[in-house]
Parts: sequence; structure tokens; C-alpha cells
Amino acid sequence: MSNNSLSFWEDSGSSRSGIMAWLTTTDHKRIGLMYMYIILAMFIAGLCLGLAIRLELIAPGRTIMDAQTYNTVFTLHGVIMIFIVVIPSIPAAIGNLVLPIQLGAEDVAFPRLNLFSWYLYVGGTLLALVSLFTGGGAPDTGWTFYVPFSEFTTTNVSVAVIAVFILGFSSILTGLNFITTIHRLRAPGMTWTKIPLFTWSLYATGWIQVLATPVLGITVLLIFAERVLGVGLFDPNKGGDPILYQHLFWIYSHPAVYIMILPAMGVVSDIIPVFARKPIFGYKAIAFSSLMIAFAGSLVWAHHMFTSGMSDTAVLIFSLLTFVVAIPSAIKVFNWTATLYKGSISVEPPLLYALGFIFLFSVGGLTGLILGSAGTDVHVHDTYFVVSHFHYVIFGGTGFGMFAAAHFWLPKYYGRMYNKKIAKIAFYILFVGFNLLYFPLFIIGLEGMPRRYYDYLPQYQEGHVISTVGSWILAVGIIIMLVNLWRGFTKGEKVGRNPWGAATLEWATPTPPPLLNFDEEPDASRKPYDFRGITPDE
Amino acid sequence: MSNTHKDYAGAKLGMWLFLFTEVLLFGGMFVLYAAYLHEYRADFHVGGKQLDVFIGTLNTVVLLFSSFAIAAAITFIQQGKKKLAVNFTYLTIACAGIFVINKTIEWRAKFHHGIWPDSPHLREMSHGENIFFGLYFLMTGLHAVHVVIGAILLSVMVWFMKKDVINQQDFVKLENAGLYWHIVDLIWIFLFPLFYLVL
Amino acid sequence: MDTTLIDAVSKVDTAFKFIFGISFIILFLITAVTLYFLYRYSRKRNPEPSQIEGNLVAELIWTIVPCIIVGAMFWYGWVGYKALREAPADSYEVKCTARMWSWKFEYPNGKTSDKLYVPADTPIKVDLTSVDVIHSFYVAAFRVKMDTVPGMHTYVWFNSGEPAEYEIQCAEYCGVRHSYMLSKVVVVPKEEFDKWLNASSSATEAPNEGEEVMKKHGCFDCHTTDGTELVGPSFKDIYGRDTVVMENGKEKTVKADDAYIEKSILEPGADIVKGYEDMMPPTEVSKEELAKMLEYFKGGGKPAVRAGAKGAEVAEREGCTGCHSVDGSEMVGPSFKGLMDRKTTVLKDGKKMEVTANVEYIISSIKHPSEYVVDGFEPSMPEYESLSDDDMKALIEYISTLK
Amino acid sequence: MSENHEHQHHILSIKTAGIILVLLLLLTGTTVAVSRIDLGFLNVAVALTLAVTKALLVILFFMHMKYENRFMQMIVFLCFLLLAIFIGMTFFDLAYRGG
Repeated sequence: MSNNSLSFWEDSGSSRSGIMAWLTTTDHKRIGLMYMYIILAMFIAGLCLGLAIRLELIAPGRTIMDAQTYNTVFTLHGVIMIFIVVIPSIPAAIGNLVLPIQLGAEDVAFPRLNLFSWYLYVGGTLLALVSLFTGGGAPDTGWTFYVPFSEFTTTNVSVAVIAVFILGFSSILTGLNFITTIHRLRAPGMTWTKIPLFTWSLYATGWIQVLATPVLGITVLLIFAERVLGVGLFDPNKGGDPILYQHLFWIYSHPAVYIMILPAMGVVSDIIPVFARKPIFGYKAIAFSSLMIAFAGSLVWAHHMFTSGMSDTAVLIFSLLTFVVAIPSAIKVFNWTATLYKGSISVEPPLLYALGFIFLFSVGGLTGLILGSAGTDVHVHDTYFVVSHFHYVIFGGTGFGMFAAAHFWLPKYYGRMYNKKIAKIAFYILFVGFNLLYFPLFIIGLEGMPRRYYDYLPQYQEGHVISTVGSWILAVGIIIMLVNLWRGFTKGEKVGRNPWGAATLEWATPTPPPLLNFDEEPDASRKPYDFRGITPDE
Repeated sequence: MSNTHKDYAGAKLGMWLFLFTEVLLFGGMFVLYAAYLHEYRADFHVGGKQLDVFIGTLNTVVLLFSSFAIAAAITFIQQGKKKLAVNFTYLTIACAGIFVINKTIEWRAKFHHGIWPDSPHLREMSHGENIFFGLYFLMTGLHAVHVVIGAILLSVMVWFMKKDVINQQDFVKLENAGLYWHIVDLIWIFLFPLFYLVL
Repeated sequence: MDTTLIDAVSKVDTAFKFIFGISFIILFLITAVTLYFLYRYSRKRNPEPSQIEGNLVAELIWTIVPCIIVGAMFWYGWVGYKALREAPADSYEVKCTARMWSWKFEYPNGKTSDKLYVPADTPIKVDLTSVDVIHSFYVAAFRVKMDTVPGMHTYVWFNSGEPAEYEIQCAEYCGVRHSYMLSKVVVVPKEEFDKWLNASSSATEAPNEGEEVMKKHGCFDCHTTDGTELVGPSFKDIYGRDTVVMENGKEKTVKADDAYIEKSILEPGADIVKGYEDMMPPTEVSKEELAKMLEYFKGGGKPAVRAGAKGAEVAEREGCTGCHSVDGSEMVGPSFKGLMDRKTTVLKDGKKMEVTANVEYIISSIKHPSEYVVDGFEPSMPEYESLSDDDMKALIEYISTLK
Repeated sequence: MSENHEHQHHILSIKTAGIILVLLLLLTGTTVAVSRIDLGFLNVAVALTLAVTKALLVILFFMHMKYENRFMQMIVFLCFLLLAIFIGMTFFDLAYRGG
């Protein structure tokens, strides 16, 4: 390990030291880590809420909390997991760590704006927490804030929606920053077809963040206006149309699903070739399908509204378009599988998590077809089938993508390696727990168990019991995984420049990277998945 | 890191991306406007008749002129005529002031007639009129907030020009502030016919 | 029976089978192929990777074939949806009004009920609306679900089929009692249905007319009769009580007399009892109905003072029912149902013994729960030594009613 | 810095800016005038067409879009297209309700 320059841990680039050097840093790597720590803390909080929900549902009737508490718990679980954990997880945390180095740049295009986004994120998170303890109590509307219920409820929805507005703004600025960085700061020689696919996916994601998130912003501001001023834009008693709210909400919130999943797809596209020692199959198709998903994904929002009272014509159009979005996702899955063909595969932890992603995402995607098809959606809409579907996509997809990314990239930044054997054991426990937790929910959903139910009819209990047991196994898996990562990064063996033998630029710089990322001008003309002549440097 | 800050095209790309978010922020309200115009055509007509076309037109002219003024200021700074650039920026800020004063007069008149969001008088009117005025207050209100932000932004630019942070070689900050101001104007170009001239 | 009628359910189920079938095949293939590659091309077996960057033909195939497949899926789904939306012209129409948190069904002759009674083998069209927030009318057995939107009318239709009962659930989150917003579709033979429809409900069944009227209007969804608070004030002993209400933001005390109660039903927003939200929708009731309701209030709500009502209140307040069910099901502790004078195996100081749960035993178990622990349960109950004698008496009385 | 310095910064002449301003004011006058005549549905169409024309003038000249590269022009178009799609597709619902 040759380290002739100081790493970003030692050299903050400013005269400040200690915690202040972190809080005032404009270094993308430090900002990425700061995102990661808060996301991790909030992830654990959201996880505990999720476990509480599962425990409550192990038996009909009251188990550990009353109905009102239950309603606030699932609302908080949703708001925290979606707006505070999943949306910023890969783009803001991993993206900040990796994207500029992959491009051969010194930093993002607007480093100070990057820090500002982080402060907005922290501010939004704090405000969301404030909403729990002030006003009429924690919000109980579900993360969708559907009107007119959200206008009438006495709980503290007004503060919560402002928190969502601020978090949305943070997300917009991150997207804006990344798009500009990709356009302007690529190292000489890095043409558009040499950009690693992870960065490509963040490019597509950035566009959704910039173009869709403002609609969420205005939507939550309108809820605020409705509650505070009583304008009545969504209140039927004053001439408003509650279904229009749903249109506005989903115009953002469906593309938001792609903000969550696209970066995870990018992670998988970057990991699989490395461990198969072989170029990604169909680079252009994967890169292009990211853009396709981003665009087509913006046109399908109303498939969340097939039973809302919307017109049948709209159901026809949106159902059809929804199936169109399935195609690019399918292409990606086939290309990943084909990348393994005639490779030289070594199943290291990052690959394992990436393969876990492919399976779970496939289950989530394929059950999504049931939801896209109008006739079948009517039956399973707002049931546990949907709950299971989106957990497979968001948790099985983005969550496992995040875990894969952590196992793949973090050793580079901490300079130390975790215990690979324990990482694999954790994966298997996670995988089993995950399926035990969510698969039974498909079944009871098909049988007609509605979501957001505090209490339920006795015929659904069996599924709930299995699911709750699964949640405990999943929790054990996550604890093992996190402890293993933490121990690795504090006490593990030191790693060299390129422990996995990858070909993208972040592996060509010292471990951990120096403040301005590179000692010498990197060679960006090499293809990102050309592994010939590259040997792992452990 | 210093050279990233001098990336003129990058700064401009970033600004445009930000402007897109502004367009779509208002876009959400335009979706609502379109939907409710479709549903309450006649009521919107009645509502539109109650707005003051004269003030609306006056404000349109003021904003168009201010847009010209800031465009001219950018031309002058590029030509090295800093004094003129500063003066034309002042002119733009003055226009913003006139706009806000007009807006206040107009809103006060509405309040005087008992029309404000959720007012007893408004609740007695038809659903369509309630929605029309609801949209009117929210959209022009949000726009007015943008006018004020724009004016503050331009004031900072004046200060930058005086400090020579903005000069003939490095004027992208002024240009971006100008872009922001044009977007404010652009949104008004649509608000004006949709509220004051609606039929 | 018209065979086209069962088509909606079967068409939807066809779509389910088609999509699930193909999805399963795809998932199986992807998984199997991946596992095979992992085995066949592991570094041990295949140390030298091939440099394959792509294959246009393969990629075209797996773009075009999925296009065709999802096209077919869309079509099946749409056919199912169409069937769900095209109600036959001769459907029997019932109006349904949803509110927090109950359903009200109104039949063509004006009769109303809280369960949906329908004649067998008839296409039924349910016209849906809501008076407060969005709910969703969901009958899983008929594959129908439709939101009830305030200010709007939506509908579902289904073929009732053989006489049977089906669950109605609310599928759109609507607040604290969302999961209790349940009802039933009761399919009865045609003649029976006609008889039911034309019988005047008050004469045949209702022992207390006022209570029937209030049930019909969903009053009990928000107001209890036993003194506990739901969304609105309890009806218990409400008549003639002095009540603090808010009028235009100012407090004022009124006596809950005929005039006040009548006003509160017709114009709930006028005088809100202090501490409650303005949530109650105005209720349209006829003169006779109003008179019956007032009668009910004057009587203090007769059925409310059923034996053990106070004990039930104590059990709820003290959290007993959090662990002890009243319906025989096992929760944290043994059920209260049939508890009185039951012979039970208990553990005392680790030794098993048989006791009869008489009054003394129950009192002692409430005050010192760990002394005797029923076999099979954890000794997790806290001591309730400070329970007042009154409360204790009421609780015992309540338990003894749960046979 | 692959896309750097494609062109010199374009300077909008004061004369052009003035012409644009006059055009904008004329269009405003036209909008107000036309709104006085009842053309039924056409009123909205005419008002919006004039507004779009004005917006185009502002974007192309005041905002220098005429002198930007293809990519910038494309994304600006895309942004407005997306807004149009959002509004348009909402009408698949609104226009066909109660059918």
C-alpha cells in the first residue's frame, strides 16, 4: 500500500479541526459519510417502528398498542423510510462518495451547494421529528397524506408536510448537482459511453429528482395552505376535488419509486461485472434503459388510482403505459444474468447482495404486473399484496442494493475490510428472514386483507404470525451485518487500492482517497468494465 | 477546487435546472387551474370579472419592462459599462417594488370586499368562485413571494458589482440572477390572462 | 340464472392466473439460469472469462418477447376491468353512504340498513358516496373495490349468486377505527328478500325504536352509550346535563334539552362540546325519527345500562381487556369469558393445584396476581391493589355476565 | 471538461432587447383587446397562444436560449413538454369522468 498523500480523513482542506471540520466541509466524501450516518440512524428508527407494527399484528385485537398509536406508527414508518432513508440512501450517501471519483473529478460541480443540501436534509429530518412531539400529536395520515382526511385530522400534519417539503428540496439540489457534475466535470477521455453504469443511473435519477420533486413540493405546500388557510382546493364541501390531490401526489410519488430503485440498479450493474471478470452485457442497453425508465416512469402515476373513482379511459391509458415501463426493467434483469454467462465468477459478499437484489427485485417487479393490470389491481389494491410488492421492490431492491454498495465501496473509504464470512452468513439470514416476512403478505393480500388495519378478521392470522416471525429473523440478519461492517471498518485488515480488481476510476486512487481524490491525473479513457490486466490489490 | 467555481457553462446549467424546478413547482398549480377551469368554466368567468384588469395589465407592463431592464444590465456588464449595469439593476428592483405595491393595493381591495381564503363572504359564493379565488390568492401569492426573493437576489448582485465580484470577465452570477428574474416574469405572463382575462 | 353475470369474477381470475403463471415461469427461469451460471462459471471451473460485450440478437429477443407478453397481460387485465365496470342495465340498485366508520345502505323503497341485504342470483349495482373522508368499499369475494369519495358518486356491481354472507371491508385508510369499518353482504333468497324489504323494521324487531334509528344513522360509530369517549361525547346520561360548548370560540354552558339535542343533530357544527372537534356531518332525519331519538335520550339510553356496563368501562380503563379477551380467545392472560366459577389449574409456588374461580379467587387474583398463576400463562400481570371497591364490584359483575 | 468553451458568450444588443420589449408590450395589448371580444372557447386558446408567444420571446432573447447549444435548448423544451404532459394526461381522467 503506497500512500504518499494524506487521505480525506486526515486532510480536511480547511483550517478547522475536529467536528467543525466535518460540519463545514465541502468534500463530497465527507458529506457522503455524514449523509450515511444519519440515514443509518433513521433506518434503525424506521426498522424499530416496522418491528412494532409486525408485533402488533401478530394477533387480532390489541397486542402492544392502541389503534391511534398504531396509525401514527405506520405513518412514521412510511415517512421516515421513504423520505428520510430510502430516497437519499443511495443517491445522496453512496452517490456522493462514489460519483465524482468515478468521473475522475475532484469534487461535485457545486461543493457548497452540496453541503447546503445536507443541512436541508438534516433540517427536514429534525422538523419531521419535531412534528412528533408538538401540536396535536404525531401525524396519523399514512405517508400519502390523502385528503380530505389529512385536512381534517387534528394531528400535526402541517409541520410534517413542511418537513417533507424541505427534504424534497434537499433531494432536488442533490440531483441538480449530480447532473451538472456529470455534464461538466468528466475527466479528459471519459466519453458518455465510458461513464460507469452506477453514475449513469444517478444521471437518470437526477433528472427525476429535478423534474418530479417540485410537484411534491407544491402538493405538500397546498396541504399546508388547506389546513392553515382553509382554501378548500381539495375539500368537496368547498368545491374541491380530492382525486386531483391524488393526481398531484402520484405525479411525484410514482417517479419517486424510480429515484429509489434506479441507483440500486446502477449499483448492481457495477458490481456484477467485477466479480464475473467480464464486461457488462449490453452496456448501452442498460444505460439507455435507465433513461427510458426515468422518462416512461413519469407517465404512469395514475396506476395508483384505479379504484379512486377516476375515469375508465384514464385507467385504460395508465394501465397500458404501466406495462411499457416493465420492459426496460426486464431488459436490465436479463442483461445482468447474461453478464454471468461464461464469466469467471467469485461469489464475494457484494455479489451475493447484488444477486439477492436481482431475485427480490424480480419478485417485486413481477407482482407489479398484477398491479399494473387493471382488472386484477382492483382486487389487490390497498391490500397486503401491495404492501408486500413495494417492500420487495424498495427493501428487497433498494435496501439490498444499498447493502451491496456498502459491502462493495465502503472498504475503499474506510481503508479496512470486514469479515467476509460473517457478511455472507448475515446475507443468508437476511434473505430468509426477508422472504418469510413478506411472502405470506402476498397470500393474505390476495385473500383480501386490507392494508393499514390495526385489527383484522381471524382468517388472516396465520399469515401475520409467519410474517412477524420473519421480521425477527430479518432484524437479526441486519444486526449481524451492521455489527460486522462496523467492526471491519474500525478494526479490520487494511486494504489496498483495488481489493476487488475493479476497473472504474475510484479503484485507481489510493485507499482511502486523498482530499482531491487523485494523486495524479487518472486515465479515464479505459472502458469501465475492461478487466484485462487488472489484478486485485488486497 | 478553484477552477470548478469558474465553470461558466456549469453554473448556467445548474441555474437552468433550478429554474425547471420552479416551473414545475408552479406547474402543479397550473394542473389544478386547468382542471378546475374545466369543471367550473362559468364560475371562473364570474370570478375573473371581479379582478381589476387595469392593475393586472399595469403589473404585466411593469414586469415586462423589468425583464428588459435586467437583460440590458447583463448586456452592459458584458460590455464593461458597470455604471449602467448597476443602474439598470436598480431599475429592475424598482419595478419589483412597484409590482408588490400594486399587488398589495389589489389584495387590500379584495379583503375590503370580504374576499380572502375561507372568508364568510367567499363561503356563501358558489363552489367555482371559491376555487377561483383560492387559486388566485395562492398562485399570485406564491408569485409575489418569488418577486420579493428576486428583488433581494438582485440587491445582492448590485452589492457584488460594487465589490467587483461581478465584472466584465466574471458575470455569471448576474446572468443567473437575471435568469431567475425572467422566470418570475414568465410565470406572470401566464398568470395574467388566466386570472384577469379569463372568459 | 344468466351466465354472463358470473363473468366479472371469472374474467378477473383468468387475468390473475395468466399473469401469475407467466411470472412464475420467468422467475423460475431467471433463478435457475443464474444458479447454473454461478455453478458452471465459478472461478474454479472457468478461470478465464470470455470477453462478451453483448449480443444484439439476444437483446432484441428479450426486448420484443416481453413486449408481446406484457401486451397480452394488459389485455387480460383490461377485459377483467371492463367486466367489473359494465353493470347490466337491469341491476338491482342500492345506495351506499360511507361515513367514519360505518356503512349505510338505502334500498329503492327508502328502507335503510347497516348490512347490505341483496336478493340471490341478481346483478347488484351499489351507488357509493361518502359524507366525510374517502373510504373504499371492498368485497373480496366479488373482486370489487371502489373508493367512496365525498361529493362524488362512484359505483360497483356484482352478481349476488347463491345465498351466503360476504365480508365488506373498508380499504382506504380513514382514521382511528378504519379496521373496524366492517359490514356484510347478506345474500338471501328472492322471496325472503322481498319480505324483509317490505316489513317495516320498527314493528318487527326493534325493542327500542330510538336505538334503531341511531344505529341506522351510524351514531354509535362515534358516540358510545357506556361513558367512554370515542370521537364525540358519550350518550350516557346526556339528557338534561349541563354541558360546556364552544360558540364562535367562546365557552358557554347549555342544558342538553330537546332543543339543544335537536340542533346538535341537524347542525352539529353550531355548538361543539368543549374538547371535541367539528367532525360530525349533518344528519338528515325525519320528524318521527327525531322524536324517537329524543325519547331514547330521555330514557338515559335504556340498553346502555345493561348489566355489567360499568364493569366493562372499568375493564377498558384499567387496561384489563388489553390482555384478557371477552370472547374466549386467548391473549396475554386467560379470557374473561366463562371465567366465573370455572375450575382452573393454577400454579402456586411452583406446585400445580385445582381451584374454582369464585369471587374471592378473582378478587385476590386482581390484587395479587402472582399468587396463583393459571397454568400455561406467564406471571406478567401487575398488581391492582389500589382498585376501588366500587370498581372491583363492577368488574366482578361484568365478568359474571360473560358466560 | 469535455464541453468547455464551445462558443464565445453571446452579447444581446440593447437594440434587440428593445425590439423584444416593444413586441412583448404589443402582444400584451393584443391579449387585453382580444379578451373583450367573446369568442367562446377560442378565447382561452387565443390567450394561451399569445402567452406562449410572449414566453418564447422572453426565453429565446432575454434568457439567451437562442444562442445556447442544442442540449440546453432540448432540456428546456423537455421541461415544458413534461408540464404539458402532466396537465394533458390528467385530462384523461377529468374529461371522461362519469361516462
